[in-house]
Amino acid sequence: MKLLRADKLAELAAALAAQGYRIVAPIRQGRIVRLAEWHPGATIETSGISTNSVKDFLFPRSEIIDRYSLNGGDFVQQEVAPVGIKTAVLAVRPCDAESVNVLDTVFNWDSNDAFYNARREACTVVSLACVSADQHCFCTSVGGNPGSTEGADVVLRPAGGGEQLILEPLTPKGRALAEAAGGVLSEGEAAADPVAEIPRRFDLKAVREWLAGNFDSPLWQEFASACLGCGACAYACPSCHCFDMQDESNRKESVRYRNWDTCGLALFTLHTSGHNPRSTQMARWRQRVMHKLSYMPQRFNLTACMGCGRCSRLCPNGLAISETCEKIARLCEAKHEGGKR
Amino acid sequence: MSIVDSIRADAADLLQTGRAKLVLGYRNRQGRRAPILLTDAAGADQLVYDAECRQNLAAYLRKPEVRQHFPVAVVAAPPAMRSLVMLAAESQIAADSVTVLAVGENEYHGALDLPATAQLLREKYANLALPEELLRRVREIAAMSEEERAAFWTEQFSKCTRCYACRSACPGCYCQWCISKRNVPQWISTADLPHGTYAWNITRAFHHAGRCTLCGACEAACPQGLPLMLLNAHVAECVEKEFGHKTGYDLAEKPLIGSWRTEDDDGFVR
Amino acid sequence: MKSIGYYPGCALACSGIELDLSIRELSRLAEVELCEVADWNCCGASSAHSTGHDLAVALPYRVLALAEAQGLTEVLAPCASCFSRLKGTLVRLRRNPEMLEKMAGLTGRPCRNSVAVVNVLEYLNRLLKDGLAGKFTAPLKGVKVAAYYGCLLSRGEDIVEGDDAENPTGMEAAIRAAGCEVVPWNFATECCGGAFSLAKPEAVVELSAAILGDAEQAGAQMIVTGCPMCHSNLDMRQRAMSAAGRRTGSMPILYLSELLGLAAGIAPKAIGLDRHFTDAMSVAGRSA
Amino acid sequence: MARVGVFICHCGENIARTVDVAAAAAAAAKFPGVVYSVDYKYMCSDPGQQLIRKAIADHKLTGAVVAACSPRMHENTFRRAAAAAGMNPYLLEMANVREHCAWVHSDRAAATAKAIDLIRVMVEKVKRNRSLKTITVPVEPTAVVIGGGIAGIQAALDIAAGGKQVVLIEKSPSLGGHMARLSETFPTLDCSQCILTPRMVEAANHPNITLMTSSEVESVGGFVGNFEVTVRRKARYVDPAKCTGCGECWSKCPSKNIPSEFDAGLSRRTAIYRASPQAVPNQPVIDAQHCLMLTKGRCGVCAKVCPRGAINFKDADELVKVKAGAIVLATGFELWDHSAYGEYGAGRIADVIDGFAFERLASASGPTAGEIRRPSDGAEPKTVVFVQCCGSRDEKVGVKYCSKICCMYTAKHAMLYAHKVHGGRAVVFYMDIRSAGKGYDEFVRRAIEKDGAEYIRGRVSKIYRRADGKITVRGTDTLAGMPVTVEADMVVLADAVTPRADAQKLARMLGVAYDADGFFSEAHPKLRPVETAVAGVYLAGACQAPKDIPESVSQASAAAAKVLGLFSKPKLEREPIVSHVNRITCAHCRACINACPYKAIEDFNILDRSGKVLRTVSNVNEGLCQGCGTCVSVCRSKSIDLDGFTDEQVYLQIAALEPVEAGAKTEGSS
Amino acid sequence: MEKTETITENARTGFEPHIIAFVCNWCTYAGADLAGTSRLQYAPNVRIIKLPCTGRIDPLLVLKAFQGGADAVLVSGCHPGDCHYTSGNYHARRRWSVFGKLLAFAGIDGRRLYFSWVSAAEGQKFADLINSITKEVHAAGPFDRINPARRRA
Repeated sequence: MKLLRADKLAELAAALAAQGYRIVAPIRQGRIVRLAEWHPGATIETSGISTNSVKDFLFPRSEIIDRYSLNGGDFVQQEVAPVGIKTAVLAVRPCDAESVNVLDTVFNWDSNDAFYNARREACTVVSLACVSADQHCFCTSVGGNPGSTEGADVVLRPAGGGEQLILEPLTPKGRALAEAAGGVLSEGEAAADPVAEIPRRFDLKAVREWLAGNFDSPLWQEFASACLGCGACAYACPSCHCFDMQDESNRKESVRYRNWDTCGLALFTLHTSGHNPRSTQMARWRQRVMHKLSYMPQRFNLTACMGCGRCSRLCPNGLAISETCEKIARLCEAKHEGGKR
Repeated sequence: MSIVDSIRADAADLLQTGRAKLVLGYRNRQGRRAPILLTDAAGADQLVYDAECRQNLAAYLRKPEVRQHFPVAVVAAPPAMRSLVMLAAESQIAADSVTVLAVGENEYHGALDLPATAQLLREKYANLALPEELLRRVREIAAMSEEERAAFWTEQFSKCTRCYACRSACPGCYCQWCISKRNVPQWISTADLPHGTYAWNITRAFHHAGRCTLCGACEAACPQGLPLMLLNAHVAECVEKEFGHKTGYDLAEKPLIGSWRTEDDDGFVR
Repeated sequence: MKSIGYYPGCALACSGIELDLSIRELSRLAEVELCEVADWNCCGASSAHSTGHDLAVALPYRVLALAEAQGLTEVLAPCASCFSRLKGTLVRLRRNPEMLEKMAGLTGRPCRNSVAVVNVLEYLNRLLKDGLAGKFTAPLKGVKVAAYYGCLLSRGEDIVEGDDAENPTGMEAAIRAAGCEVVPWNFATECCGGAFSLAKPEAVVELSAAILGDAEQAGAQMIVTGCPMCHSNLDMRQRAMSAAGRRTGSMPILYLSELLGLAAGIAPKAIGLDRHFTDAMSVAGRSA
Repeated sequence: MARVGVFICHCGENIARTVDVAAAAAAAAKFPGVVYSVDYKYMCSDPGQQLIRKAIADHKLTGAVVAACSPRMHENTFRRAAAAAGMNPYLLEMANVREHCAWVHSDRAAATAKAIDLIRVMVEKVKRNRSLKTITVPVEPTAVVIGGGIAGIQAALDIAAGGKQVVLIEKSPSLGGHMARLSETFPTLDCSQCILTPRMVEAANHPNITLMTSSEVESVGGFVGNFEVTVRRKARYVDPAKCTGCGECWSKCPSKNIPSEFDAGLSRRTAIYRASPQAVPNQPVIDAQHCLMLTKGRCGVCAKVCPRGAINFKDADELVKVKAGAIVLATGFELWDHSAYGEYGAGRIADVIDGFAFERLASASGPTAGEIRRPSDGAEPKTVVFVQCCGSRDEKVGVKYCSKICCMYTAKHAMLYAHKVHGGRAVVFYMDIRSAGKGYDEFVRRAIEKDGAEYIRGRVSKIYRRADGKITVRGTDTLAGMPVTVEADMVVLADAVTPRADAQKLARMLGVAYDADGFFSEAHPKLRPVETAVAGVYLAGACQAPKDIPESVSQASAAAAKVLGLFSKPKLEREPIVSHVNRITCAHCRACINACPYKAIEDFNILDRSGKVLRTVSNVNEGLCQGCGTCVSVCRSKSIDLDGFTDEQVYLQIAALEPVEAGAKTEGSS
Repeated sequence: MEKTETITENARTGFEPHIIAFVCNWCTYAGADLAGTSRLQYAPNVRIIKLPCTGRIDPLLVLKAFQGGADAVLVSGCHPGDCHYTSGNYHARRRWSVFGKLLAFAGIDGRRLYFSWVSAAEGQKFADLINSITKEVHAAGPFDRINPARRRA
């Protein structure tokens, strides 16, 4: 099997860069670790989880998707070609890799999003199995696991107590990357370290059942009470994918931006009339939970929560889908017990 | 009785006697502090308080769900107390709709009404010192060359994802219709390109000139770690120096931007 | 025991010694310790400010600096001229910090300008307020007194800070406390001739005579003043006045402190009442 | 979709010389929304305006931009032309390509480029212009005149003569003010009362004038055209309807020893009294402080003797509300209190009196029936010293200005004294003689040359009374360079003219500004001397600055003319440049309310059907808003906007200036 | 004099500053008119946008101007005490005092934002002001940090 010394990640990056890859990896910036473009000299963080996710490089915060030039009164549409830069995303968490499936699905279920796909095709995802986790991680509760290879082109598995990394290509893209890595990798044998213990916090099935029947439950008020309505969770979430389109023009041209947007913000569903079908933060928070754990499964048989725990790490006010689900699960158990007796 | 016990006791009492229908406090969540909204005295023992409690709970007073529960009680440290006084001065809360569970620098001042809170602030917390480190960095940046400063902020603002966590965490950001939501005309682009992020962050800072109580909630809330307090602290220093203006000490305070004196600084005028 | 800085100046050692004696006696009675400014120098009155600006400030500055260094917060300057020089300097320095530095350089003594200067009227009124009046054993019942202020105790209001220069009243309460009656008259702020005492004595005779005349017409039996210069002009020149045919008769001229001393029952000689040119001892006789 | 017409003026050669007008017209024709673009030699000429009118009609224009001179020059001209063609005048804007372009640049290319930019800016603006209607505010054609002195009387009579209603409010029981107390007036020496009394009576009897004596303004609300003035009518205890002014009451009143205000304390009056025999209305009032009945509850003599039963001890103050379209302030002045001058005896010397006291002594109707007698002993003063500038021009006592009238009335006093006390000696100390005015200097010369007043140029340093009763006045003669001492029997001090002590309270009620000395401030010292900065409030007489009678009267008439002008139309027209609040988005932080210089923004409660307050927001009073737009800038959520200069318009104007090269660099995606 | 200097500089740098002036209707606009009627020559780089009063001029206008490629912005109104609306300029002065310091701290230096009092009588002052600002901006060079169009280049 292909091996790589854990402290040689940077060399791998360098080798790939030499082969024309743009390298994206977890890099410390001040008090946070972000997935960012790697430049020689930068250390790649292998522990913990980045603030942002792979999403940023497949579906950027803002992109121009249309452009018109103005000439006197008349508009002339200009071609905006989707651009996919050959990119290797290194050492992302398995939950991040998994999230790519969700994005692939939503950007291709009715029409195919050329801009997304261009980037997606040019992108090779190299995940790094988790040997440790924090109290916010709950992938095991939403059908994932710390050693998952879902959505990854290559998986790195720590071995020899973190001394080594086992590099296992999973897809053609992955093999291509392994090729490109060339000399940095060595052949050999090693036993993968055990993956992290992540206790299962709730029974997803039970939660889904509850959600299906409790759109109007008064509990939502309590779940959402501390939410002040920002987009921190959604923008950090690897699978949140809502966007808004804005036209901006100057005298020469008009450009159409596709910008992230989120159901957490009041403006998201506001009608021109002034009416807002989701008029309270409760309704917005409920939408977020429902969308990930009820609607997406119904529509695509996909759970749109990877259990990465970013939302609960970043929420200024300590909200967390996991906590909500735990509460729901406890309710169900209680009911169940009640049923037995 | 410890500070936490006192807070719990007062919270329970206020809820029992109906002097508050809701208590805004802090709870423990996975080793961190998170806001909790209590309506039942029974839950009072969940309340905690320590230096980790960074959220400025005054921000919740703009939530319709919270306003339905007026009168409310709010656990507040001096900066948050100032926010409450500022909100009253800007007619966002009526003096009788809020009780303050006033936590000082390692002492508890009890359940106060807003006038008493303002007085407490004037008497005991007239000069709240900012962290040395923060002030040092403000000086540092002020001392930079134009180019260095420009580079510094361009880099900082480039991280902004426009999630508005700073806005939602700030009690001063109570506009139902934030300028960043206006799209006719769209003064502030929602794109995260420099023109959008710059306009947003500068405008945010300016809209808090003379209103910011330097509680730090915005910076603590920012997932991208933008040093928003540098802007806030700089502006606060300027307005105190130039106009002797310090917000949040007087229920009848006039807004800094929106009032004037003939002897105001003229130095920069050509 | 209370205490206050004390700057006697030149006059109180000679021509104005009665002022010095009576103030010390009253202070002893009121249990206020007078801490003399060690190594004090001339305040520069009447000559320095006609010689050089810096000198005019430097001399009083040094006194203030010494007092400050000595840890004093207040200095009593009984002589009206000294008071006006010290207080004037203090105010000037307060308005002009550069001057403060310059003086520190000139005199080699830094000074924060923290010392307050008190004049004789302020001081005596303070003693009365603090209970001296209660100690009066021999009030001079019904004696008619003309309160004479002259110039330096009330002129330059922005410096003196208090009394109305044109219509001063600073002595009246004290005089009444001594049991006397204050007569309304016209020349309370009239010029006595001041420093012309030596240069142009005939002018002094002229002016001072007018003052005595008006007091007499108003029915005053004595004139009370706070300024050694005024005192000497009014007291010492009376013989010259009669010689010049300006007026006859004599009018006792007392320092306010002397009057209070008498009222407090202090021995007349102890406060120097016997040292006047024009008989004042007779006044003592009036006190019961 | 907007249909804008652009009209570029050559202004003869003025613009065309430096700006390629044809090129500009061609460029403008390509602007989005422009359907017609033309250049012409003189747009402001008749054919030029004709061309605009025609284009508006032919091309169904929704907006027009005239690129020509400064709008300060011709905006009205062109807007009228637009209106004539049936277009709302506020849909036409001007681009200033002459003053701001052609005249200040020589480089033709640069100037042309700039002109095109300036035109584009206005095209973008005009596209978003709204049709505006001039705001009309109903005007209540009643004027309130505050102050019943000569200025107030004159203003009231002139307004009444113009056929409008006037409410004349006087604090004291009688009209007439200070002028009624004067003996004779300079420079003609005609008897003050003889000329004033008829005017007082006329004012009292005029059908259009409602007289309210013993009354004071309590509060003022509203704005130009629609003030509501609350007046406190003080209790008089005498029923004016019943009283005939027969005099039985005051001749019998037992408390007789009250110093008469009217006679400057030189005579005594009773507790029920008339200010003077010539008082208007000629009915007594009871002075509650001194009336035995009202103080001790026993007496009531007046009630017993009154044949008409007019006395009513139960009378009480009442508050009367008056609706008015305009307010004239004529509150007059008062004399500075010379007791602040210790060197002049601190007010303690009985025979040192002020000008009014002397007027009363000299007045035929005064306490001495016109004989000059000194107050202390009634003796005839053989020597009188008059001191000018008593307080005036003395910063130390806070009166740095010249009181203006003293030179003249002192000369008059000296003259009257000479006429009444033959062989008497009048000495006048003065700083300067300021006798500018028709016949004024001649008058002063006459006092000196004919009536032998001794004028000494210099200040008086000291005034004191000797035991023998003589008053010594000591001063300098700066012309002779000698100190002088005058032995006088009486001294008359020409005290400074100061604003009424309570004037500032009134000013704050009205929002009228007052200067450092406390006199009311005019809107503009040269061009709007009778208006205040508050629309609908005007000034008359000495409440604005020291004035003599002729000046007060002429300003009063001027104020009356302003009021009649305002009242000439039933409605008041105003530029429709006012701001509006977006009630949906207003967060009610009250920043605009605090910032508005005109107090034009107030709280507004949004109620549900049951009348319950749902939200409170800001609301602009169009009548008060002057359109500065300060509120827009202080509004963080931009929930308030200014017509004619809306955020959207300004935004597009800025965008219209974006250099095209910038746009050209925009290839490639982010 | 000023004028010729600016021209020669243009020739050298080839850079033409783009300056937007927000002026009040009553003082500075009239002052600019006077400069015109007096035929005072000044640099053609400024574009005036008229508002009723400096009190109306919001920092957002300035930010937008910069986004729109302005190399500098001038805000100008009545001298203190002369405001047609009594206090609009006082409000503006405080606003710009604060905003200017904020901008400078955030890396937009004084050579980009100018604030001045120009009365209706100060045509000469207006002309001189425009010339000196144009010169300073020449020295400072183009400003495109927050201009999206130029950024995307």
